Amino acid sequence: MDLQSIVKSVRGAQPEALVADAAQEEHLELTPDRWREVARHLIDDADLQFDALMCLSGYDEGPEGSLAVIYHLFSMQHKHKLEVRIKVPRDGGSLPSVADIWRTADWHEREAYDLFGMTFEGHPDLRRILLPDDWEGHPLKKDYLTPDYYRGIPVPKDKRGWE
Amino acid sequence: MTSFTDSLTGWFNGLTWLPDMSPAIVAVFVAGILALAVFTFMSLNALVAVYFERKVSAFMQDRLGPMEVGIFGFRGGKKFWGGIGQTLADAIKLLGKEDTIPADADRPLFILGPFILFGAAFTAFIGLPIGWGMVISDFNIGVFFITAITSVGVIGIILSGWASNNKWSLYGAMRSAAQIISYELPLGMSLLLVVMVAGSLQFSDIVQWQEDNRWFIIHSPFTVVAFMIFLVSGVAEANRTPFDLPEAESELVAGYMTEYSGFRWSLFFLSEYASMVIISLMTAIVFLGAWLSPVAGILRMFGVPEGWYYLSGPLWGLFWLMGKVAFLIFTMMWFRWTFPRLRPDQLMYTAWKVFLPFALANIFFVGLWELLLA
Amino acid sequence: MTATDSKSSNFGVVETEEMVLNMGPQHPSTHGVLRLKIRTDGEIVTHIEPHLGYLHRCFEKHCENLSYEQVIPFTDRCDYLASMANNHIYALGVEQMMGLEVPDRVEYIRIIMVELQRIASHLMGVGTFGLDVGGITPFTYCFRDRERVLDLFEYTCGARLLYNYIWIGGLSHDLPENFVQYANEFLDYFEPKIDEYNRILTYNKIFIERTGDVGVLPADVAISYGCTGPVLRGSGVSWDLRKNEPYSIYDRFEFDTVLGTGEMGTLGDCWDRYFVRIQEMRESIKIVRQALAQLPEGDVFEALPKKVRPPEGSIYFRGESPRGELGYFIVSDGKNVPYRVKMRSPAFCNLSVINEIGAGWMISDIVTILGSLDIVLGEIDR
Amino acid sequence: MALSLVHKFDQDNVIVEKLDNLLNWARSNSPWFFQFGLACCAIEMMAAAAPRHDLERFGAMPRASPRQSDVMIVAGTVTMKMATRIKRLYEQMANPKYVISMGSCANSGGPYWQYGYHVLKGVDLVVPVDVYVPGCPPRPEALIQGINELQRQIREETPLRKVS
Repeated sequence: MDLQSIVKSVRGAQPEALVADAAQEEHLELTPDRWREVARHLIDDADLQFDALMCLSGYDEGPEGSLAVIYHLFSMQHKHKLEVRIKVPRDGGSLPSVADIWRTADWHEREAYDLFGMTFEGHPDLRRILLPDDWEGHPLKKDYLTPDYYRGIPVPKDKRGWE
Repeated sequence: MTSFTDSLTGWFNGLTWLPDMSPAIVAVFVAGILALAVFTFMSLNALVAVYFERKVSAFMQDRLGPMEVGIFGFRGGKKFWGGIGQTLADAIKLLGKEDTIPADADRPLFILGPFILFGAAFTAFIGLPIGWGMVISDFNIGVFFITAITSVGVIGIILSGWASNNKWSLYGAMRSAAQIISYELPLGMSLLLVVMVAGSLQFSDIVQWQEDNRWFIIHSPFTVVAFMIFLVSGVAEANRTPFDLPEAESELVAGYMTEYSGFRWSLFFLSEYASMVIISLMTAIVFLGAWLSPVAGILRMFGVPEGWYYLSGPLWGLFWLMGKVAFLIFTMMWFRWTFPRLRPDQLMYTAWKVFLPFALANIFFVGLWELLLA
Repeated sequence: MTATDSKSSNFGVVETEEMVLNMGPQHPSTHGVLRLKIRTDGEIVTHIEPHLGYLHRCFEKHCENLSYEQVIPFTDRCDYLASMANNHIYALGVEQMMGLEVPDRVEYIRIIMVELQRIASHLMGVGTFGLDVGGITPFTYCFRDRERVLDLFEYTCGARLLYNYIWIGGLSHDLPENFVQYANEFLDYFEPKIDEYNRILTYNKIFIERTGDVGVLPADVAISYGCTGPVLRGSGVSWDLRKNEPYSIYDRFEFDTVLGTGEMGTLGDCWDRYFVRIQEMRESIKIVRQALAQLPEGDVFEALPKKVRPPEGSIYFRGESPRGELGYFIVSDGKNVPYRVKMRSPAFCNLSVINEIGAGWMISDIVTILGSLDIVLGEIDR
Repeated sequence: MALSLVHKFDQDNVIVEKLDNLLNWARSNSPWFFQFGLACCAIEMMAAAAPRHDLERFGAMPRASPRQSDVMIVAGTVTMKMATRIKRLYEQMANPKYVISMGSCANSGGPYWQYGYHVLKGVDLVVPVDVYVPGCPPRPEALIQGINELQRQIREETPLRKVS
């Protein structure tokens, strides 16, 4: 199935979920609040059947822009792909979790939260996954500043004050 | 049968230049000398066996093993003897290492544990003969004594596992308790069959029976099975792979000895290799004709008269016995470097549902065999 | 445990408690610095909670600060057992963004290297799996033969483990002389060795007891968790990106997708996953033989671009690394530095299934299951 | 005036010298290393213990428990999350203990020194290091040389005498 018919199908099921008419672009852009319903439709619809979530990436548009989450979906039956983008506000942005729909999303959402700081509502266990629990900040944000010390251990390469 | 104790006591009493001593003092002297001898034997055994094991494993794994460490400047070259001083260096290093006792450990038990294990292995050597008259004490319940005393070691393992206050150690200890107690049964049952046929619990009588008749391993088809059950259970008793669950390195880090270092840990090591020797000695004595020469056995089968048996005699006996023991120890090492490890439940299954029924059936059938054929 | 318990509890009823066990980050069989928080009831494991991040080396941060070519050494270090595959897929992704065509010889050399790397990686997986179930000798045998593969790599590019060999638009070196001959010699040497592994490990009775029927992963669970590679194929799903979605020149070679059969137990058990790796080594040998035979002449440096500046846009490119689907999501803003690179690592998804298939088994089995997933921590934590 | 026997022991003495030599010989020839890998270098460490390079030739044997090992080979990148654990593992080892820092990452942060916000810039910030082995990753031969260098250092120790 090509992108246009997928867009048509999603529009039919969830008319207000699409941000813009994405038929000309390479991906589907959705609003955060209808995402779970769209996800259900994507996996349950017999013509779509996106049963594999290949990749879930966090994305930062820059210090002025917003954060985004990008889903790469794939259907093992129909062998078609889809890229879904959902933008969330930079501070305190949140979007619904799809960890129960695609189990792959469980750890990937934790990772996106860890590195970018957007929260996933309804995630069973949203904690930092890679960094320690007491780490400050979300390092893949474009305006992240590396801390000088972590638990008394110097972090940057700056050797002043080491001796 | 005479024993080391008797001969030594006689020798002491025969020394005319010594003042008269009460028998108690003589006994203490004799016991001291023998204990020292056993300890020396155990240490030497560990030194040699560990080196042997490292070389055997290296040979099986396409490696060289220890090559660079020699004694007195002798390195052994590129031959099998390369790195001959390796285990000595290890032993001295272990003696010089710090003995750590974790802060949360149960101190008295933590210290006691390895000594109990060591003591059990140590005491077992009292009853094991290595030739005619070459035994510290020839009990009339020798077989029973050995089986009893070797399972005392498990108390040491449990104590040290528990006292370490470490979860891995605890798992190791619990596994070992279950394992050693379970394998005690098939081990004992296989021995029982020999005891039944020979009609005695005394090692010298069992060997005498084998000399008069034939080795137990070729006595009947059932004794072959019993031999196998005994050997495998023995490997399990000695905590060797594929039954090395108590210390299972890839699962439990180092099992019950995780928290031990230095000298205390080397006691564990000594005991492990001593128990290998004990099991091999038992197997050789009970099933493989102890110090009897295989050559003599074969010659007798063809009716060659006694005068022709050149390879028998006390020293040859020692040679044959040690040869058999060395072969059995090599077999255990062969197991270790070939097989993966069993799972605890599979281990229990093997003991209770395979070995025990077979061992029990064996006793019955050997009884029948004796009744019908003998 | 305490004195008050004995008052309230009935005599004759044994009270048990669950115990929390920390496996790792330093443990002989967590394949690195993984930490598993295991809740156990006796020997039975009731819940496993992996804690990651002990090897988080900020790969994605580095990508945002380094130019496209400079990222390649860092992809090496992500999956350090399959560096060639990581180089290859990243390079292919960037080439596709730039619309770059590479000469045939480069394609063939890349395939040869990647498949040799697959052999090396699976050897490591098989060997350490043997170590996990308690057999030390298979491990040394695998390492003995792995050294031979590394010799070939070293002969080609001078590195043993991290190669930085496959570059965007080409290679760092052409093949040295006599490489084809040496590679063929290696394959002739190696093919019978697989039977040796089978004798010492695969068909060992204890090994089958330990791995057959253990940690069964059903196909639908595997897909839902995003498991790929030998883990998914061990569950009987015919899914191999080299076959199903051919990239590079994989469509020119004859090879089979190896599937788990449930020969020694249930479909999708540890034995199946293990055996898929053994069989895949044979398939890789087939591919390398064909590629060596068809290897064309040519200049491998002719397509190397002067500047790597992909046009604005994004791409998600995926390929089959020895551990499964390795994907790179690359976003370019037209500069010579990627705006964002996300690595979808196969082991990350494969590991996430551990609680699903590990709960209810014994501690010994957790080690086995973890070994059968064949994880690399560098790739999980990035 | 002749020195008393007690005085003799205060100075460099033949007996102490010989015992020192014996201990040093034993310690240097049995560097049991801690079976503990972090990253890429751990693979080369395993390769060093595997058939072709065979560390066991020098008496080095892997041990899984820190209590029984003498040498900790820090093989790979040390992250912030791991640094505290490494310190604890080092403290769990029994004296005498040595540390070999293997590879650029453990030496100084390696390729991650500039942008690695989560990478410790050298393991010597948390534990004292005896031998540094350079390389990314070092070849097994380099690790063997590192162990030989450590053996040389151990042979120059004077464990039985007071440090003046």
